[in-house]
Amino acid sequence: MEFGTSGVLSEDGIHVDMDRLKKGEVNLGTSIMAVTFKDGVILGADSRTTTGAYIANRVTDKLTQVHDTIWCCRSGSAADTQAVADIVQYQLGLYHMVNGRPPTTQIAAAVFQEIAYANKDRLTAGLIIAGWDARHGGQVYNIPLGGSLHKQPYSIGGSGSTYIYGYCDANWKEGMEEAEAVAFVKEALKEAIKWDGSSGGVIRMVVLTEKGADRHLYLPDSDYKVRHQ
Amino acid sequence: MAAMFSQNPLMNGPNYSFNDAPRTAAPEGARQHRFDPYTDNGGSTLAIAGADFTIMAGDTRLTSGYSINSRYHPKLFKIGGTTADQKDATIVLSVVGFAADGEALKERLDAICKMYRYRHGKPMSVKACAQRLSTILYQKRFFPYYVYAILGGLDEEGKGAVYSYDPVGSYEREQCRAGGAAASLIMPFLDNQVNFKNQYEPGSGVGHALQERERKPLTRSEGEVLVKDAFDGAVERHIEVGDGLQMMVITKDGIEEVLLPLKKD
Amino acid sequence: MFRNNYDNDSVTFSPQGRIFQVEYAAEAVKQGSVVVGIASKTHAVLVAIKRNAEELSSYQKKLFPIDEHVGIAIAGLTSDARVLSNFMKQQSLGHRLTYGRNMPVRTLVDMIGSKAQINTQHYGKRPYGVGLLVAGVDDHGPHLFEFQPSGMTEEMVAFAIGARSQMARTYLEKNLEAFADCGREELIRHGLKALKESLVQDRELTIDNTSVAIVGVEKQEDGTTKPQPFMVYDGQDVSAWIESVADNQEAAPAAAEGEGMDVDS
Amino acid sequence: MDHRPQAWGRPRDDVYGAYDHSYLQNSGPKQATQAPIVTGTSVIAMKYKDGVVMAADNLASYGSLARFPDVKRLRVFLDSSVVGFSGDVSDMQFLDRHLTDLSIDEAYEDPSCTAAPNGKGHLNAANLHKYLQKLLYKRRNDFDPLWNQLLIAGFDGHSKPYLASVDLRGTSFTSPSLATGFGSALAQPIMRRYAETEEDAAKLTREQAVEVIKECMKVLYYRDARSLDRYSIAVVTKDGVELKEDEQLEKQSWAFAERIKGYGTQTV
Amino acid sequence: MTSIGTGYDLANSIFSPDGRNFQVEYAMKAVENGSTSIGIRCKDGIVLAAEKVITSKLLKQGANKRIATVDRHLGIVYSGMIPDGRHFVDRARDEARGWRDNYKTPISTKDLAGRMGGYMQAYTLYQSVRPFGITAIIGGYDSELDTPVEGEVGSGPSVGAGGKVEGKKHGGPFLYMVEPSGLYWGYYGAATGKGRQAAKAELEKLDLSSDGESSLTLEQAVKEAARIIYVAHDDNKDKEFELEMTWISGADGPTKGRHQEVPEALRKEAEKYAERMTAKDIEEEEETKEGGDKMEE
Repeated sequence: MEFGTSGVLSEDGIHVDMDRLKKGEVNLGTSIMAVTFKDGVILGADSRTTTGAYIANRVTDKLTQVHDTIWCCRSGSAADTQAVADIVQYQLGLYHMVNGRPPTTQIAAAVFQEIAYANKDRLTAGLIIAGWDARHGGQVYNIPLGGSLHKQPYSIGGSGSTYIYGYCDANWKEGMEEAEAVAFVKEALKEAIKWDGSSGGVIRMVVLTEKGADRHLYLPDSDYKVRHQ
Repeated sequence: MAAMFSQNPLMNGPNYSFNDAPRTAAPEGARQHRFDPYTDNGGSTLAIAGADFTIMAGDTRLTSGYSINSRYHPKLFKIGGTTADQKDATIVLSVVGFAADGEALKERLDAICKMYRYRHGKPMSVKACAQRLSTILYQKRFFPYYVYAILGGLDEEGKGAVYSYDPVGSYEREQCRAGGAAASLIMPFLDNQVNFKNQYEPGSGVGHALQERERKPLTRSEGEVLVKDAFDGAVERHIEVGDGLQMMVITKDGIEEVLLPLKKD
Repeated sequence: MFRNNYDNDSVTFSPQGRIFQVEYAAEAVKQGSVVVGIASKTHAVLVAIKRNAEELSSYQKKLFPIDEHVGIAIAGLTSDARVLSNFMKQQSLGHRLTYGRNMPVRTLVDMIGSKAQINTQHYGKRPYGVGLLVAGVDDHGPHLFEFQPSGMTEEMVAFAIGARSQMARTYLEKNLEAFADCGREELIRHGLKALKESLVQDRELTIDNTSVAIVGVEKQEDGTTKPQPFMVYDGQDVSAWIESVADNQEAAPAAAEGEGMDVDS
Repeated sequence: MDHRPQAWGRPRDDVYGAYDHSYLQNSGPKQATQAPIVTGTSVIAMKYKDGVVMAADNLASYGSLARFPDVKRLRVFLDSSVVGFSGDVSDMQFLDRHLTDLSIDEAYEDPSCTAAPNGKGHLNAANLHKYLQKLLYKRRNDFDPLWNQLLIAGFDGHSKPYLASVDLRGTSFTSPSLATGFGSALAQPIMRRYAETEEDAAKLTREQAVEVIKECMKVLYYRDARSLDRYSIAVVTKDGVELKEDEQLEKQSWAFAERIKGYGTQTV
Repeated sequence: MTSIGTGYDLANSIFSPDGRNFQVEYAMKAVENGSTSIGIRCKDGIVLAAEKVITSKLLKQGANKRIATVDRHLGIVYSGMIPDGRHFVDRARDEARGWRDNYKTPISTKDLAGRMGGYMQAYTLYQSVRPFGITAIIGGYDSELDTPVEGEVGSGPSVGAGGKVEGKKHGGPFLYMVEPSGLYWGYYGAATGKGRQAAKAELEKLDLSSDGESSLTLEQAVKEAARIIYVAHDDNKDKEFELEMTWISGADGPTKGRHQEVPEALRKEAEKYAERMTAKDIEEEEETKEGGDKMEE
């Protein structure tokens, strides 16, 4: 089954993300991930946006807030994923107001999925939804192309993820401490950035816990060692 | 939709519903949908009208490509009875081609017959039912039921009646008809054995002196034997036909159904 | 013009919390000729008195089949009944097509109940002016339901609606215990006897004015049950039943059944 | 024949020639049809004398990538039927939710129904199959197919074991044993050896049937490149459904690899 | 009812000079004529009970259910005009289904009560409709467990999600009562219909709101519910009635979080208890009044 001819592997579907783009569309040829850990979840992403081989933006923020402690990582078409995130943000805000309580990660995942599934033939969106809420703690959901919904302990996505399946599977541990989990995300993304031409730039992270959302930033010129935010 | 109308035996030998021709790329500029709503589930049907009976028959194999999906999937349906088990039905519909369309067509025709009975307090005649079936098919002219249908029953005079259809509703009353994958194998045999085509009186001479064999309507038992022979032949030469032979005989006393074995290879 | 200020429409409560329009619609049911229904463990029957407008006119039908497993008896406005009947026919046919089973009778009855309720809560609509007895069988066995113009539907063991139906109900109440174990014939006789109770003096059950309908479940050889389709009987078909409950015949069948019923004395 | 879900519903190469994938890059208005993306491979099932056994592995693939190795593809309906899904996972989830709605509809009828499995008057496997056939056929008519082939197992109105299939075009059929996708080529011949006819199937014991199914899962794992060695297996009986969702393939045969050296004349 | 006949009561959605909507008040009358319904919220579940007055001997026993399932975990019982109640239940089912479609999780009891209150209220706003002639009691058990997104596949870490706030209780049993005006409140014990006064008095004697030893368990609540219906029926003694009861427990209770009919054995037991208790009450009463006249059936 060939989804396209431009991928490295002839029969994979991984490169679907790129091949399904419309002409001239801005592509998040990306490395994104989210992991659960002892106190919540961490989202991480590179910062490269490309149109073809040209880097349209080298400091993109692919981590998007849709509610206080519910965020998502976007891959695929920048336009599509932004539009979807905007709609979900609106819906979750409305949910909070109407029902008098904040939405859970499940509610966010459900709303995301409905949009992704109902418009599957028009969207190029690979999403990872990660959130923390008092009742369910930290949770990670993955919505790949096609709009299915998968609950996972951790999730990786985007073109760069193909290079780190092995790394992540081998090094993943359940119930990590925050520092440990941050290191795991950083190392994984470093590998993805190293091997994937469509990924690069800085590493951004958001840590979601009872304390709220905490942003991290690591820069390539200091080999991602120093936290800048 | 080329395969849909590939009833032409000259074109591709023993007429598989898919052809084994060398693969060629789609012609330049031709647009195709990613989803093909049709498939061919193989199988063959046959109907013969007698003086006071009608025989309907079909094999029970259901295929897709080289796979046999089911060895027992009936292609013959009683239509227009008062109940779900069709105990008092007098009309039989056979469908062959795309099984899901066949099923839908059957249910639609049956529902129409049942509503007719509810509104008018009497069953539909075969003639009316035949016309209605044509309309149903033609209404879907641009997204047809991919089905070769044959409708059988007894007409107002009690004579056997067989109506055959193309997928878009053209229909005709005939003495006999074969449909489906092995139609091209069975039809010439029926021409010869039912309508006595190319049969002459032995010793009646040569050229213009040749006398055609006198045409006599078949008896019921002759018809039944003929049907079995026709299918035994088809099974031998067509991979999509086999497993079981379902036969329904419609007489003034109702519909008798028999199931005979066919080769399963 | 009106009896009071609260009975103009069906969207006004009286100070007592009543809706007069709905109650008036219930009166329309009492204008219709009487129908009786009884359910046993194996059967449900409907019997009805048909009326004719004048000596030479035909009799208005009272019993209608809906699907093979359900039928209705009507009392009140026939044209309202036709609307409900068509609706029920469509629903049960659709259900059969979608699920391949008899529509559960309660589900069907609830649907007309909901439909009728809407008419009692919105301005510009009027309640249906007809009452129904719905007899049917499903996986749970035979059922008898009463439907009222208010949208109220209740399952009954036996019931009668229509003109002078109170007498029939009294008969039914008296014989309530007997119904559960009645066979088909017995049940019909009970129905006809109840019907007779509601007849005006000097009127008799005749083959012209009496309708009988029956639906039931049969035990199959394999232990499962199978519905006996809903059948309506009129004219000569009901003469034997009428004779069996004729006043002078009363003693004979009762004795034959070994059951001393002294109701009509 | 190409049995992978990606090939389902496509114009057949042997009829129309290979598909020209350049059309995939089309932009423009809504194209009602789509392609399966995250997919599950074969589901297999066979009848035995008291019920039906069904199995499917726990993998959801993304092209050749073994993307989600913990996707359970057998679903229980009303404690009395099992539906096995192969093909697109997002459509499977849609159908799963739809089945939930359907089972709630059933609970409306009488509040105690959820307490009694196989309760009389509730949708049995045959009713459910009919319904799903209608649903999938409608979606194919709308050119918006649900890209699945389903197996439905349970009991029919006569309390006999029931097994049937329906696919993305609404084609439906029943047989003593059934398999979707690669299974129709690899597993079906094995199952037919034991349950060629209804009569044969009615002689099989539960243990025999489970054994055959496990054997088939093993063959599929050997030969289907989109399969996994962890699987779910369900046994439907009159008493309800026993579903095990995290089984490991056992008794695999690999040691003979030791005797295979080179590809021709080489012996070391 | 001083303003009866002054004309302000002839149509819905009209205020009288003293600020009353008479049609709504008349709708309440319809409720007050209806047979009694009650709901009990105890610490581990919900019990709904209905008194079904037998209007005809010809009614099939036990066949005509008054308490409806709205979603797996939700039940509704109502007093007043039965067809209106059926319509109300249909709407509640639509609301529950709609919530599921949107959020892929069951609707909470509170949210359903809010929506149904809104629906009832809408029928007091227009002259083209009339208010509902029912008061409905909505009971539900919101799952105390983590609720998955319906249809999701896969799972989180085997050690469970990290960062949950400990010690917080989620979900639980909830009970609401909605009136024809659209007004609704949450209750520990709710009663409506003809016998509501007596029922309320009895409900108030029960320990429902504390978490202590003496607070009612679900099984006790079933028995008390039966007794209360019997007591409430007392004023209407000449008519026979049937008792219908449903219950909802948590996921680890007897109904596993679902709205179900109370099993026959338990209902019979509860009815016996109810008969015993009411007979005793009456005896005591009659003893004091008339000096020991025995009840006769």
